[in-house]
Amino acid sequence: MSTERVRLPHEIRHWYGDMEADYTYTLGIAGERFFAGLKEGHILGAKCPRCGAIWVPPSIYCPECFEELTEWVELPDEGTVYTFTVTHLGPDGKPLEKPEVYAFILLDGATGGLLHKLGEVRPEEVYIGMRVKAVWAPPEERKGAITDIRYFRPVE
Amino acid sequence: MSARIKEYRGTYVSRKDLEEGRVPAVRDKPEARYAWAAGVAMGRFLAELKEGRIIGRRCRRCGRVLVPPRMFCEWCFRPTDEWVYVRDTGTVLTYSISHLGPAAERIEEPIPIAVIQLDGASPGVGMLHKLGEVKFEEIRIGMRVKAVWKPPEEREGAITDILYFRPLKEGEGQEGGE
Amino acid sequence: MSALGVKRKVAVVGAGITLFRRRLKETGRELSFYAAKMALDTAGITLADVDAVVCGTAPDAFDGVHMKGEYLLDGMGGHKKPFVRVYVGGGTGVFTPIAAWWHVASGHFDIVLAVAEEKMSSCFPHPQKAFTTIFDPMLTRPLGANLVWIFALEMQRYMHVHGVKKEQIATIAVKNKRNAVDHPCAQLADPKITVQDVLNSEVMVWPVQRLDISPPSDGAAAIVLAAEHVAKRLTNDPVWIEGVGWCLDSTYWTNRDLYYPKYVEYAARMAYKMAGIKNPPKEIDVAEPYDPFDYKEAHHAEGLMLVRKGEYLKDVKDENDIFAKYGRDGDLPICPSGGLLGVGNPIAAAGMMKICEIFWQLRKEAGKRQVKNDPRTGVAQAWGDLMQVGTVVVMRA
Amino acid sequence: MERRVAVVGVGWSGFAPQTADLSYKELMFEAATRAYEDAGVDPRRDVDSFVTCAEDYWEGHSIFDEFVPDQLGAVMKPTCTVSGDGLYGLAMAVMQIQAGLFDVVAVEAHSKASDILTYEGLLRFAMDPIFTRPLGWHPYALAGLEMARYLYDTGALEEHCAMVVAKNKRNALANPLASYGAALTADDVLASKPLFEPLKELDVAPLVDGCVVMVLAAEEVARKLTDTPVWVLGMGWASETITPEARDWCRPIYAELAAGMAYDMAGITSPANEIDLFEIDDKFSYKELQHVEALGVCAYGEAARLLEEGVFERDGDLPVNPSGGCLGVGNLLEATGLHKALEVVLQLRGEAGRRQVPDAEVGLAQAWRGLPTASGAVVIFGVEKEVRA
Repeated sequence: MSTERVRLPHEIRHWYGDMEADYTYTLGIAGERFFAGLKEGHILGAKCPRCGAIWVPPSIYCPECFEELTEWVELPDEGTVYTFTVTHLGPDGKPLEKPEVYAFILLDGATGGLLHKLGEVRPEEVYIGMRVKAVWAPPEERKGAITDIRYFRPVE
Repeated sequence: MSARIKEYRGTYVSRKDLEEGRVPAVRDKPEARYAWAAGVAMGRFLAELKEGRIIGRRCRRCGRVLVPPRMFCEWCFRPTDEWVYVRDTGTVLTYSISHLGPAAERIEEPIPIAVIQLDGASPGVGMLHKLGEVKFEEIRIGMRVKAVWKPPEEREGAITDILYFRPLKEGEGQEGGE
Repeated sequence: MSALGVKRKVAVVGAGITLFRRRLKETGRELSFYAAKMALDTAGITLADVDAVVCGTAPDAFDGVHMKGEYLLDGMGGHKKPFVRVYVGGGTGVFTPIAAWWHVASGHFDIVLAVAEEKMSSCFPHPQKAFTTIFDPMLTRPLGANLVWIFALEMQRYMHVHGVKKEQIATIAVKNKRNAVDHPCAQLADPKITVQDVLNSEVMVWPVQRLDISPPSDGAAAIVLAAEHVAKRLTNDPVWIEGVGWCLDSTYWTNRDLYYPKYVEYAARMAYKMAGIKNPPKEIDVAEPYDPFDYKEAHHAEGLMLVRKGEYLKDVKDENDIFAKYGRDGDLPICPSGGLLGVGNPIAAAGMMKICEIFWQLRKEAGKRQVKNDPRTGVAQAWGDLMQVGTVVVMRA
Repeated sequence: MERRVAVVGVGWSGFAPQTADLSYKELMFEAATRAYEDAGVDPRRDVDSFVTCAEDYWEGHSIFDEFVPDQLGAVMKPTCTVSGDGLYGLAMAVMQIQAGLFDVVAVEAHSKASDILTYEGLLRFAMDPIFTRPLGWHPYALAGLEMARYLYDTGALEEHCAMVVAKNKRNALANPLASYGAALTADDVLASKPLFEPLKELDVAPLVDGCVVMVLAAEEVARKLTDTPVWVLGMGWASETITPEARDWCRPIYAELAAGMAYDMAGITSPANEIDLFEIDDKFSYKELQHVEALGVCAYGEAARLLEEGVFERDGDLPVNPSGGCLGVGNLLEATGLHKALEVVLQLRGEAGRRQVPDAEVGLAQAWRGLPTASGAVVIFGVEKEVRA
């Protein structure tokens, strides 16, 4: 559309740059409580006074009703594999050494659940509906992070 | 209902609270890298800088010479028509003196900067660059300046191939702007 | 503008806001919830009554989340709703209600929630690192530019063309930081600040000094808009959005004369035409022009045609003069909220704060901040991008 | 009665995995020039407002709005950015016209994905920094999870997803704008590398560059500008939370809600009977099946069977993605929806060449914003019968 275009390969020019900066994210009201709970070996959910949903991971509001959530509920660290995937690529798109199983685990009694790895199980043995339980890092190694749960393992 | 609202919410956190871990936080940095295609206009502009020249584009309809060049005229909405070299001398349209670096950190040596209308570009068509070889109190709007280039072998086809603009010396560049 | 003209009236019926602070513990989603919930509560409705949500938030590089609107959406009440984010840089805060307005005025929705948020503290150690990414990567970033550069260049040009003095400009910072003492959310209120304090503050990028600038902040603000028939049911004193305008100038800011924000004038002309305003200084009772820097209040009041070009600070020599002209009991109250200079500058939320302020002023609910001229018509304005965009909303009681 | 709005001009540029010779501005200028020429308008004189659709991190520029007006003819005009898919921009433009503000509005969206060196890094940065990013997962793992649950829930098989890929890549062979057309069988797709099982390499739409510009006009202006206005009959958009744990893993509620809104506006009660062709988001193969059902083309869980029967083929009863879709044309990021709208407009105008769907009078475009979002939009277009000679 312009009167001139670039035709020769050596006339093509790229300019390299980035949008990389350092960030520090406060965990927020719900996050602080949730991760402090993990450090103590508890999975905490937030209960909606209107619809009764128990949200995990928790939030200070019910996304459905927009009620403020102030009631915290401790949930069992057991649940059901709602869905899973056998993952071959790492976060950067490069192949993993060994495939890993990621799952969404519906926690017993909760409206939501946790995304986490499965362990102590071969990928071909995993199925939707499988019962699993959290394997925690030893208390002294916990940091108040999602990795305080190392993975979920089958319970049958 | 400002006057009727009892409580405005938010929990203040000091920088120290954060740095000393009293308020827990997650640290992260994105992987966000790019190789922007410079395209026709900027590709040529950068290539010309490497040669020690500044190039613009002229729109024949409105007659303007645009620096930096673009392949379209934003006033007329049509392709621009021809390449035009402009001179590396010009006039300061506005200036300031930065005591801050790119991350807003304080810097020892303040940097004078200016928007400079290059001779040969249309009136009001300026470009941003640094000033050098000048006392801050001598900088004026309307001051005549000239580019100081990197040595040819150090140029890489970038705006920084011009180190800065310095005041024109007496008798230099008297041909002035168009 | 269309010859058809606008057929459907739209009112603001509720507003909410959080504290503005340099750093807040709440996540952006949580701050959005506080503001949105307060707006709904004051409108006397719940989220179930809301037909659509409009989000306003400025660079993703501040909060540090790509597709930031999607991230914020459930805190803004957007889960399972029509939800959209509009974005015109610093102009976003006043543009968000404009987009919400066309949701209602078009006839598609009756109640729309508009929420604006910014959490600038995530970018640590300082948001300026993220600010540099607003510049052209080939032309400007390599020079080591920080954001203040371009405003310093603009301020210098404004002072040069009109012969305005820094002492005069500093009175604006004084007025707004003193006004902010009465704002319950304010971050940088100072009842005792003087012109001399501003002039003695640290030089950032000459002629800009520390107290000429509004601070980076965390915060959120929200309003509820309703179609006429709904508004009248919800409240006895709706505040009508009677004019909206916006305008974007060229990317190539070094190719323009920076002394006057013509794009603000164009945006104002669009909004005034819609509101039937012919003589802005006579017909407007209270104004909240965008003041991220003190000189910008002057610049924008001129762009809004509240005064003649270059005359905002004419005859203003000291603190008393500026309060006499633009104080809450002055000739034309400007930034009675305390503005960005006093209340804080969580970019999009700061623009929305101005909308909230006009809403409260026109409802006579501004408490200690209430202007004394029995206001009926107010204007809020924001500005952004590379000194490039103006957004204007005219409201009437 | 709302003011009627029509598409009166379309333009495009790029549509290649690499457009290294053009800057994004030059790419936009090219598409805009074509669109204004097609509409017969001068943007400086005739276009009242401009809407562009972009996200900062896709572009590598904060406040990308800064960099859009010049190449669109939008300088000193009402111009704004929508941080969303092009269909959202189109909906905003329609509302601006219906509100009575403007008569003619231009909408732009593009992908300059070839400028991006770290696509995965950007996607990861779109996830919640507190709850989701610390998992350290590739964002597409979420698609693997969703696909697995969808297949479990509906009984559809990986083979069906592979058939979607084969269909769309074959359709793409007849589309000059498609970069990823191929004559492949479903077995070829099944044999491709597993990524996030059951998701495989060929189930994923690869990135592509491209720009689309559309000119919209109010009825009275549209009638003056063109004999072939393509009317916007309905539009809708909706979102679900970014928190994957709180979403429905089986059904794309965002698409169901958006479609419901669009059908209400268009007065459509039986989409399968009233709509002649569908351009549906297929950034992942299973998404096409999921979206077909969400749009009410068939009941939940029925799409796989209809696919087997050939109903969604270009010459089937309900052609889905005759353009080749994202799987055949490429993932255009925020331009996905406008490309789908472009295809529908060309089909309804009878200008789709070898891939023309005969006698198409009503078409639907749908887009999803891609991972990790659950947001999307639907726009329905139609032409008047007598216009199609």
